[in-house]
Amino acid sequence: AQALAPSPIRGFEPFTVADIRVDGLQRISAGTVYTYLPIERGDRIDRSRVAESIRALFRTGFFNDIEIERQGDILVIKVSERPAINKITLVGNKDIKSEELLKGLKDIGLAEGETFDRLQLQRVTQELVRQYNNRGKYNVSISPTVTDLDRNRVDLTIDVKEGKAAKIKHINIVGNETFSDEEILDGWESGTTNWLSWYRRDDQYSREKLSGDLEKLNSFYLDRGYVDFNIDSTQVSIGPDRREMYLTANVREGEVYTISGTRISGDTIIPVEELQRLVLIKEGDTFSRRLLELTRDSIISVLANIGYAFAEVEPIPEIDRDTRTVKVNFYVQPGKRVYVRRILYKGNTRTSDEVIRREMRQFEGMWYSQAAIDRSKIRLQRLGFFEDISIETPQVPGSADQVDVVISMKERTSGSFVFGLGYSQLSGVITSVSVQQNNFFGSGDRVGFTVQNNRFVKRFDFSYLDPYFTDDGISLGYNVIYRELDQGQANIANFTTDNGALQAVFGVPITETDTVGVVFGIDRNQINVIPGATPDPFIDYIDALGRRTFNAWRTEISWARDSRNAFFNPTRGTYQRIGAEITLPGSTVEYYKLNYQFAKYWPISRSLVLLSAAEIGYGDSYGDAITRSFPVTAENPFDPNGPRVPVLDDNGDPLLRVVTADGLPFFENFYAGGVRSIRGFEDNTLGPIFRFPGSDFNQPLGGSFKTTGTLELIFPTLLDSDTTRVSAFLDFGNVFADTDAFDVGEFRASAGVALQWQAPIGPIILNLSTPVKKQDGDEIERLQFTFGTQF
Amino acid sequence: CGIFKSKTNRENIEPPTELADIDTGVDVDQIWSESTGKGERQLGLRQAVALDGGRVFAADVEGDLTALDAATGRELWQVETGLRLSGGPGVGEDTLVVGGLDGTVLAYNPDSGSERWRAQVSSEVITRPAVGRGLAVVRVNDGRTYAFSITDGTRRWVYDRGLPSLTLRGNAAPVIAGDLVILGYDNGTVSAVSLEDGSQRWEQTISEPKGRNELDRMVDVDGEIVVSGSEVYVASFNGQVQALDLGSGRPLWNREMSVYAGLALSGDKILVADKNANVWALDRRTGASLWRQDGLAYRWLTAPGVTDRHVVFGDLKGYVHWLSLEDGSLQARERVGRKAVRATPQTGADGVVYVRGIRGKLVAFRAGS
Amino acid sequence: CKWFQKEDPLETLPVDQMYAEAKSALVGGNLGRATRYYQRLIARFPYGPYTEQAQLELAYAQHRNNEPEDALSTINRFIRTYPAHDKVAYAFYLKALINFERGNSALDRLVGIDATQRDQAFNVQSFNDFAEVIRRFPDTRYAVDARQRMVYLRNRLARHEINVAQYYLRRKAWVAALKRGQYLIEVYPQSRYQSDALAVMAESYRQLGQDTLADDTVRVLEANDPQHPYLTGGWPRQGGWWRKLLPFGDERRGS
Amino acid sequence: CGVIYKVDVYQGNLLRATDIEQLKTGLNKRQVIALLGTPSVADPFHQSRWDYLATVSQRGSKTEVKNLVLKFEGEQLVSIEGDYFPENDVELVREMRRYGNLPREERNRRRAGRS
Repeated sequence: AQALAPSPIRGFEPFTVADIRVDGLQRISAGTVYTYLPIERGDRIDRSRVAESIRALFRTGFFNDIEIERQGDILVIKVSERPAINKITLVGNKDIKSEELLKGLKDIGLAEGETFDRLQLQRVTQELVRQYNNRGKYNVSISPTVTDLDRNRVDLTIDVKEGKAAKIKHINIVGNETFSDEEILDGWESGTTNWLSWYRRDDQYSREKLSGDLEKLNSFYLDRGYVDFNIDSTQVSIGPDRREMYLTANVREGEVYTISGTRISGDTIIPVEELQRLVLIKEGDTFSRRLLELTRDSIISVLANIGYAFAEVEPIPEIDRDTRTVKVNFYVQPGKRVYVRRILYKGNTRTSDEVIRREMRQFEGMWYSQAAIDRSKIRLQRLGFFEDISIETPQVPGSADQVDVVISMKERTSGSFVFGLGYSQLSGVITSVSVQQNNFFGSGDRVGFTVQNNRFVKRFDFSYLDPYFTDDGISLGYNVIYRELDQGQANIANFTTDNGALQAVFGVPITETDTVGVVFGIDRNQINVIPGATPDPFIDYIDALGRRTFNAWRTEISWARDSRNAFFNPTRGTYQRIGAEITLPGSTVEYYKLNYQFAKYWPISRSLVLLSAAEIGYGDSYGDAITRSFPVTAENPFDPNGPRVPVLDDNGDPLLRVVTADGLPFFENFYAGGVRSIRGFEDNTLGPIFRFPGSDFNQPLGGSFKTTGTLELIFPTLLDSDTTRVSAFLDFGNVFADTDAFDVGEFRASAGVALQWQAPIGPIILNLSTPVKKQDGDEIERLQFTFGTQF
Repeated sequence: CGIFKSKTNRENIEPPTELADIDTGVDVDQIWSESTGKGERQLGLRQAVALDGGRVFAADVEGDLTALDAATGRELWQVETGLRLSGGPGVGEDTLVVGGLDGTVLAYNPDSGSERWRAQVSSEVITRPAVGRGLAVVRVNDGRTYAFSITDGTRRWVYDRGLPSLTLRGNAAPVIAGDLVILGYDNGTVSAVSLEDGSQRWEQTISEPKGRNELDRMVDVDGEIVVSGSEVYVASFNGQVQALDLGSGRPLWNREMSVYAGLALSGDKILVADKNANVWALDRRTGASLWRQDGLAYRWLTAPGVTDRHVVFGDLKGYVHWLSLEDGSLQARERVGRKAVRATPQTGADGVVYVRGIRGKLVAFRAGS
Repeated sequence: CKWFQKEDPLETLPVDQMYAEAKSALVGGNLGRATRYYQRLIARFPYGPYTEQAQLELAYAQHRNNEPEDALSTINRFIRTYPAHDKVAYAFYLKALINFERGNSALDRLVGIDATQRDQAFNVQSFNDFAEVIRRFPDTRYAVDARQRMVYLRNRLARHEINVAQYYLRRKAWVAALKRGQYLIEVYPQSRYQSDALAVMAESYRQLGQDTLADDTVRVLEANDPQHPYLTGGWPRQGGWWRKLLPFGDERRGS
Repeated sequence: CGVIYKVDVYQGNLLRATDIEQLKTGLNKRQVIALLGTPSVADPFHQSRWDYLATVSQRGSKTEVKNLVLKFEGEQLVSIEGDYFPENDVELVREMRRYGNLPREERNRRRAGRS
């Protein structure tokens, strides 16, 4: 039949659809249109159903234009598809990186291959302008250009001209009589251009920064007793060229108020006296909102520690304007006692559930305890397996007194893996394989093995420790060690040691933070001294004993208390360890070594932590000294290559060389200096020196008494990553032959800066220092670094 | 090929037009030049000097208040107030009034420099107070306007208007006309207030905020307002230049233009520089443009100072420009310093023009015929 | 500066050759190259039969190339753009498979890691995706495989519950262990660890001295699983202490 | 040996004497929950029995168990038996002080869960 001219749908009466035809399709298949079209064959449709269909098809976002017509009983849908985006290029954006921008565009639906919608482009442009304005760049101009291509495609280029951020030229506090502008503006994030602005960018205006600062202004006064303090108004204005910002805050200080008394009311669960002790403000003190809040927090904590997770404490001030005093009533609303239903972990794709659960102090089915949860968070942080840990306690739907505890964590490589090439000050180029894993395949076990040989070390180590051999945390492990070490290359005196050791390691927790450690091991140590190269005292020691191999079976008892709050960058807590190592009777040489380590982290502010640390080591023998004597012989002048002739002293007796072996054996001596001890001095070179007459080659002897210490200012927020630590340090101390030789005057000291980075391959340490107190002859080393595991 | 692109303009704003040299101009001689304290520096105050009875009065943010002889520039007296003076000074009825950044208002005897009284307002004062009929009217940055008796500084009335969250830096100086005070506000309105009791007589919106973000919606009336006869001439940012009837506030004519520094009247011409520093002369009765000078485009000009034959502007690099009143042609150019001139050039007796840079250097010029 | 950019085949090949190039790279295992070719094909030829097939195969290539996030976003775009495509059933199935792999990677099984000890989020997601496959395409071969995988996933999730329950048993946190057992019975009915859950509950009640509850639970266990080792006192089976001294010692064997 | 540190294990409900006094037969289930909170043990095979059970094991000591058993007929509480640990919140506060609390800002979104 002759095709009927399609009549526009607007002015016609409803009809039954015999068939549906779609014209103008390119990319989208007819099937797709049918899926989204709310009309099927055989439907009776009228104008409203048609309008509804057009809306439905528009919502798919595929089409620019949709027309619906009627041809006899056939419904004709005419569409023109939106073009697809072929390529998106960004030009000129510096402050916001391209990936971030492209991701933002992708979220809005503008990505290569997607359909292109001009309306979206407008929305994107405004969004980008808003983002740049928020960064204080008010002169930004964003110009998108769309170039049409064949096959209904478009290329999209977004040209960004960022301009410069508006600089704050003037911050004025009006109405502050008691405190000067400088005092008030001290802690602010916004500031006028100053010499540090290139780094802190504090002169770049942003609305969030300002609102944060105004809050600081409020607490500045409320923390100093100005109860009636009020910010009447603030004005923010900008120069006509949009490059200077001017901030004015008009305040009314009001009077200083003092506390006339405090009261605790409401249902306090525990007797009021118990809570009274927590109140930090007492009668006569100047009012301080900070102390009020600290009091409120500590009362809430006490209640939240015993199940009252939703406890609220409202400090209600009763202000007496005439006497300018405030009576504070802490109104306690404990809410219900809450129980923990389930504890769930998110993000542990490698670490096993039990390794985390065993650190928890909060149990399922137990009343909610904020202290237990906080303690669990610290214990998880001390494992060193996770970068950041966040804990949420969502309420269980349908139950007023049950919550779940959801801990999400971001795993990090915990340990180190050095393969092949390694370099360290100490041992030169290392060809080695060394794996040290603190979370071996997520099992929480510590496994380490090292196979290595180079110029002066032949070494094979295997160590294994299961920190939770029992569920209560008794740890059990063992080490197998074989080493051939040429001490001379390690800046120590010229002698070589070959030793093999087998050790069993136990650890028993005795309190929440204290652990007793026991190591039990047997080892064999062969010392090779080279006459003429090895210092005389060592040769005398060996001669006195008359043997070179030392067998020993030894044990070390140690007690450690560790309350630090993180594994890599602790900002709070102390660490103390005292260990006594003793070779048991029957060993070739019977001696003991005591070692005390101490480190305390003082949190000074959010961006500054002071570390004070010290280490004291002392060793001595406990068996009786062994002395031997040897006749001194000399060359027979008459028969040079014949037998040597004894030398006589002046009253005719044969001259004897008497040597005794006493005190700590030299191969167990302490040493000082180097990257892990007193920085700025070459490894192991401090302490008593031996020098052959006539040679200027110093051979450090080490000593049996070691005292070193350090003061270090750490800047945790300078590089905002959990795995790096920047600090300025002052190291001091020295090693002495024995306790009587101890003399503070002999201490060496050096100051400098250090960078520690926990890289995937292992700890990298770099420090730059200058000696503060040295004596000539010390081996100075301004730049020190190691990467890979320290040997 | 990105590397070959010329160094894009990092500021992303139009660079100031290069100054062509002037061939047929008029010569200007510098009568005297003095340094009056540290000036307004970069606080966006547009702090001009005040002229009264052959004397020039200048205040600065270091706290110095100085009076000089207008003819010779010799210092008559100087007071070190120790307060950051930012608004004015304004002189009238034998009283000098100046406002500070700390919300203090001070009144002095202009002859001797002795302090008469002192008062406190609620925010910083960054524009010239006006004096009339025994009252000193002080506009304050938080939108309030105070009136004090010039004899003893007692407060007579306060007029208050709300402000948008982001405004253009600067406030319009109050203008006293008869028994009315004309005030320009940051929300694009001009109000007339009774000088006697501060009650509002009328209020007229000059321009409506339009645009999507805070910046495009700024419509401040911050520039100089001119009242002459029964007409009030006003200009607003992102808005228009408008003439209003003094008595009723009824608009007479308006011209679409974005202005930040305000306008001036000379004879039958209204002189104004728009945001892009194109200078216009408009017929005061109809607003029709008489001539236009865009040789100083994008040089961030001050409000115009007028003499009988010239219009005088300061610009962002410290230059001072004389334009012919007749046709706007560039007549002369001098330089006050390396830093910007932001204060409006003031015209004294016999055509002497007093221009002050933001570093405090004050120079008196007289242009030849 | 167009002159020094050599003719890049990615930009000039016609669509059929692009598809052939990509397909051979996919089959040949060169997944990076396949992904690049598929992506440029889709961008350069936004419609036509090749494009739909390319988008499906791109998702598969990205999945095999161990880029689960990209694979998921590609497959989601395919489903949104071609909801009525004849291969959309496979698309839903592939979507579920991607998350399934993330939850149980072959490497874990090779090294003997008990994946049920780790984060179960991907397993839950995969379980829901397979359920979607069954709901939408009940009578396809994908639904058959989906059902089996869901059984496997339910057992994995149940095994996770039992692991935790047994841990709390060892720590004498009887209420916690008991509650984990109850949760398993309610949320994962007919899983292989149902009787273990009953054993946990019975043991907890016993330890809590609630003999009536313990006896009733044992009676239910006897009805469901008479040979369960708990009934004969051999449960939970404790591995030898020495096994904990070996690096992979304490990973429990068995899927 | 006793020196090994063992973590305290608390389980189940802590009940308060003031609430127990108001407990009487005849209350419906909703009233009991409002008074004592959710029972720690609600056995799926004993729908009509709620156990307000509590256990305490301090430093590895033998676990002490106390259980308040409530029986219902339909919605009505019919029997109350057993006992419960007397309130010792002060002692619990001292126990928990051993773990210590994190300063508020370090604790991150602790209260995010409150509906």
